[in-house]
Amino acid sequence: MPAEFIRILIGLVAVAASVGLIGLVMVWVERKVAGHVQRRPGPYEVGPNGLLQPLADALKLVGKQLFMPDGADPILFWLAPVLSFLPVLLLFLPLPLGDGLFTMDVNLGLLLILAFSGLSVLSLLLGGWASNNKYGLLGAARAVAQSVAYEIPLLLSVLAVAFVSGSLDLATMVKEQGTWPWNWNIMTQPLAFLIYIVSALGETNRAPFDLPEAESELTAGFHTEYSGMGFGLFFLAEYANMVVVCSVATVLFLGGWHGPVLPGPVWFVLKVSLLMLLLVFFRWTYPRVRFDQLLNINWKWLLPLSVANLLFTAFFVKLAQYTIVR
Amino acid sequence: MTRNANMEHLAGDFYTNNFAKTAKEGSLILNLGPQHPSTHGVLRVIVEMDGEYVMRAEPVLGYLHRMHEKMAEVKTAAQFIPNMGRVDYGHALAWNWAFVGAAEKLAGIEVPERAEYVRTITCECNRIASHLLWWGAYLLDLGAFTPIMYAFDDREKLLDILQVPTGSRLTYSYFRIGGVAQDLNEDCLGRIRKFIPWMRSRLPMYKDLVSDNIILRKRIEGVGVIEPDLCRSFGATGPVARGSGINYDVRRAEPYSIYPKIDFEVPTSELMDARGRYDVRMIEIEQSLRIIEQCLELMPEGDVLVKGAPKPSWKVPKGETYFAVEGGRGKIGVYLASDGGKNLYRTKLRAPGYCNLSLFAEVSRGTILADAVAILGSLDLIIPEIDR
Amino acid sequence: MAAQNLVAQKPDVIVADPLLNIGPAQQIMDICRSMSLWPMTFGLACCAIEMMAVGMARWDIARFGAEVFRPSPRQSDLMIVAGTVSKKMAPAVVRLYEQMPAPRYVIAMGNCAISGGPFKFKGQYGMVEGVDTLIPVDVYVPGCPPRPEGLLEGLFKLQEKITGKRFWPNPPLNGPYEEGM
Amino acid sequence: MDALLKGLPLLYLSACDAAKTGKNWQVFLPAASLVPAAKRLRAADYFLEDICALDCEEGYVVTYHFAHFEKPGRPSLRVVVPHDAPSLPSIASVFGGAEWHERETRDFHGVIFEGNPNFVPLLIDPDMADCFPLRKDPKSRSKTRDILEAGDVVFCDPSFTLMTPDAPAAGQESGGEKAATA
Repeated sequence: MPAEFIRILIGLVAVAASVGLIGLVMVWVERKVAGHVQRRPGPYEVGPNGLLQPLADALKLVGKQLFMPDGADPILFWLAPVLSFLPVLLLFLPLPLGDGLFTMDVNLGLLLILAFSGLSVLSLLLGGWASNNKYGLLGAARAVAQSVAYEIPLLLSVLAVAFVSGSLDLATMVKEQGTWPWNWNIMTQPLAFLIYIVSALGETNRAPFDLPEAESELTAGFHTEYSGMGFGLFFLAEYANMVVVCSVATVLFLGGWHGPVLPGPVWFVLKVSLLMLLLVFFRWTYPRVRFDQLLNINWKWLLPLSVANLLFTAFFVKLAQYTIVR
Repeated sequence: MTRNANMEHLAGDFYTNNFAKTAKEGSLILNLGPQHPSTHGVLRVIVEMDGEYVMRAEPVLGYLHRMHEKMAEVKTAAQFIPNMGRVDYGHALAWNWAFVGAAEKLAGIEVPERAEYVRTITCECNRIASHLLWWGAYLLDLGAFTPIMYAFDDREKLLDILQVPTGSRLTYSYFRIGGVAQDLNEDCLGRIRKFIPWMRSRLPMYKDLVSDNIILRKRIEGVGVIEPDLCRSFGATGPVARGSGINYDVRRAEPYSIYPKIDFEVPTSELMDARGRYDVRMIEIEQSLRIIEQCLELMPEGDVLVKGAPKPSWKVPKGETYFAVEGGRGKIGVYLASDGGKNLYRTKLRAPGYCNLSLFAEVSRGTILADAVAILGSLDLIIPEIDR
Repeated sequence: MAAQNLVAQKPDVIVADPLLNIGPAQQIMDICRSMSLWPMTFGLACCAIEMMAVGMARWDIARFGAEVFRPSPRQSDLMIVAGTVSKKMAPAVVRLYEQMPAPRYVIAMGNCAISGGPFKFKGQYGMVEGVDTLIPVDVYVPGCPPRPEGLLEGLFKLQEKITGKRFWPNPPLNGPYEEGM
Repeated sequence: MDALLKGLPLLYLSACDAAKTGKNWQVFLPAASLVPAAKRLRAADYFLEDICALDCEEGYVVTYHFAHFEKPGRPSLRVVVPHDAPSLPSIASVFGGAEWHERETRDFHGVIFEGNPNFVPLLIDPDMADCFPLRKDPKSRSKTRDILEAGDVVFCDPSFTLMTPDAPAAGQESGGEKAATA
């Protein structure tokens, strides 16, 4: 299937380019939003309204000396940032931006995303462990505990939606939903949406769940020893992860590309941007939770709730099938 | 972690090795500082950790030891006042006051009444600034990035006020032996009058946005419980003692200046935890505003510097004395001993932060690292004051 | 530490001349570097508070892209030595400097960092008289402590040093000054 | 104060003018009664404000300032240790906070506190821990009685001569200096 192959290739290039671009834009947005939350202009002088600021940062990071601390594991140390970034690219492949606008048609798209997103924690572990730094090690340990824990409610909440739509294909799931907000899955699965957003914060290590890099405790956590682009890749991967998480939320809960008047992709991007903005707002508003509290929230609240939600959903789906068949 | 040959430079310095002697096998020894975001400068804390739990902690001081007590022996009393602005940059005027007050006490100098009011007003303004600085930095420790911006916003207004009479933003040397350097002018008084209602309007917002936030409450409630007896054992004073339910404020316990005439409350909290200390400081901001308000009303006209005030070469008369004031962090004590010579014979600065920090090792035992950071922050540390 | 030479060591890897020196590319890199100076979260004494004040809303160093205070030296470009460097602290300062990746810059903020300031007196026993005896300093910002405007000006000077060009207008000599409140 | 320290071997006890000296009692103790005295103050709910050493001609006058959270007043315990063997028992087991104050005193004056649980330099770099910056050179030392107030003497051990004003004013410097350098 050369056609399919070419499609994937073009898609990958487009994704790689757009992820870089999104990263730059997000850095700017985040700093601007932070500025406005804090009643200051934020980046302002470099380019119009500071628009060129992220570009300057990126070029500077590329031009920095790369360090590897003494006693670090050279292979794993350099593998980690790359490993954190590459799987994220794959996550973009099955995302449907519009009707038929996706790179790879996988009918198990959701599964693919969940499987590959689990990989990102591996890179954090490797990075923290290989850098032979105690802060890094602690950060890595936190990252693993947190990611493993939050994966479960994330999965269960997603599964509930999959039950409703009866498919793991993202495009199908979007098609199941309608144009207007009351046709979206968020109306039938509000709890799952909440659980998803909270778990997503945990998965992407965003404040208030940014414990693996908790600045006031572990200086910079798992990436303490990374300089230049090594750090840059981690940084980029964080934003790319955010995009993926928000895109999946859009597809599953917010009706994907559906929306009145405007074309599909525009709606999709709009919804993703709004969700991203929400995550950015969280970061600049809340204090950081403590590690045991983080795990408590997960194991004592999110997990039971998501299981209950799943069971209820399964029950009602079965009931609906039964009555419809009748 | 295993050690090999090329990690020899990581073997640790004197303190790490001294600390590691008594460490348990298999525990992780972590150096927080001297460069660490949550140590407010250059404090260093060596912790022995078992996973996320702090088994033992030992603060290491002296990274900012600036020899104030030695300097006092090479300078005359009046020349030493600028140093006091640099001991504690958070509440510099309280240190000014403690030193100047001690010298006045020893020499038996009476300060004009207006000067006392000016001192009280500026000192309380400075106290609010100090608490705001703490508040912002503490929330930064807890991972909230925004409150510090708001705190500094208000703090800047105070600095603008204090800049008028003192001429500096941070390291004031405004008090003189026998009064203050200059009077508060109308511009300054007007700004203070405007500031009081403005700050009052900000406090409810702080409460809504931050103090009642569920994450913050979970982070500081029940964390770092300090029993009153522990305060006694370690000599902790100020908001740390008051947060443990001890009604001790030097302004009331050893009244000085015009404080007996002023009506204000000494807030205490029975919670004994970081929350208690937090609440006490937030109420103290209100109380300071009250004090300033009353002072503005009661302030008489007159001189602000006693006639024949000591010149720079003035010699402190023979004798010794101890004078204490209430600073933003607790009891500031200055011990002076003079043999009548050109310079002071001995100057001993009792820094409240020093005593407050000394109980950290006791309180942090068995807590989670994040809690240890929360406790450290709740003690309100200003390192130059601790290291002196 | 006494045996150890406290002064920053020459780096093992000397930055070699580029094989191909493309002038404009170099200039662009310089501009990027100067517009994205991430300081290290490294406050020593009183000046650290003024350093914080520069990052706050009133002065907002973010306007010039320098608000990303990184706690890890590996990720920072600029070390603002804000305060008194004691002899006890000196090894840590040197090590932090050596941990920073090139190109790295140092601003000595405040009189203490420049020369020992008020704490230099006959018979002093614990002070490094000027951080430039330990590590190379690019820009000196005098004051005790310098006002935040001073530090901003120091940043501009550093940018000027990197790119050879001043980007922002010079401050007016006779005001207008900002009215407080 | 009198009642509080009853039965302990004291050297000198006097009431001071709090308005001038800031303390209302000063007690000179032999080194052996320091820990028991501290224990009594601890039991009476006093807290330790600080430890301050004063380098005088007769030796280091180590002053312990105490205060109370409820009661006014500042009693101070004083111990004189000789220049050549400055050693004192530690009260860190009684007042937890004393540990740091004692270490600080060691840094500045070189007074050794026996029994301090972690007696390493605190404020001063361990590499130059033996510089004792606040020790005065023998010439510039003053006599204790020139600095400290005698106060209203309540009790004075006959062997204690530090605070008794000496009759001949001459010979004050040369005699003391020899003793100090020894």
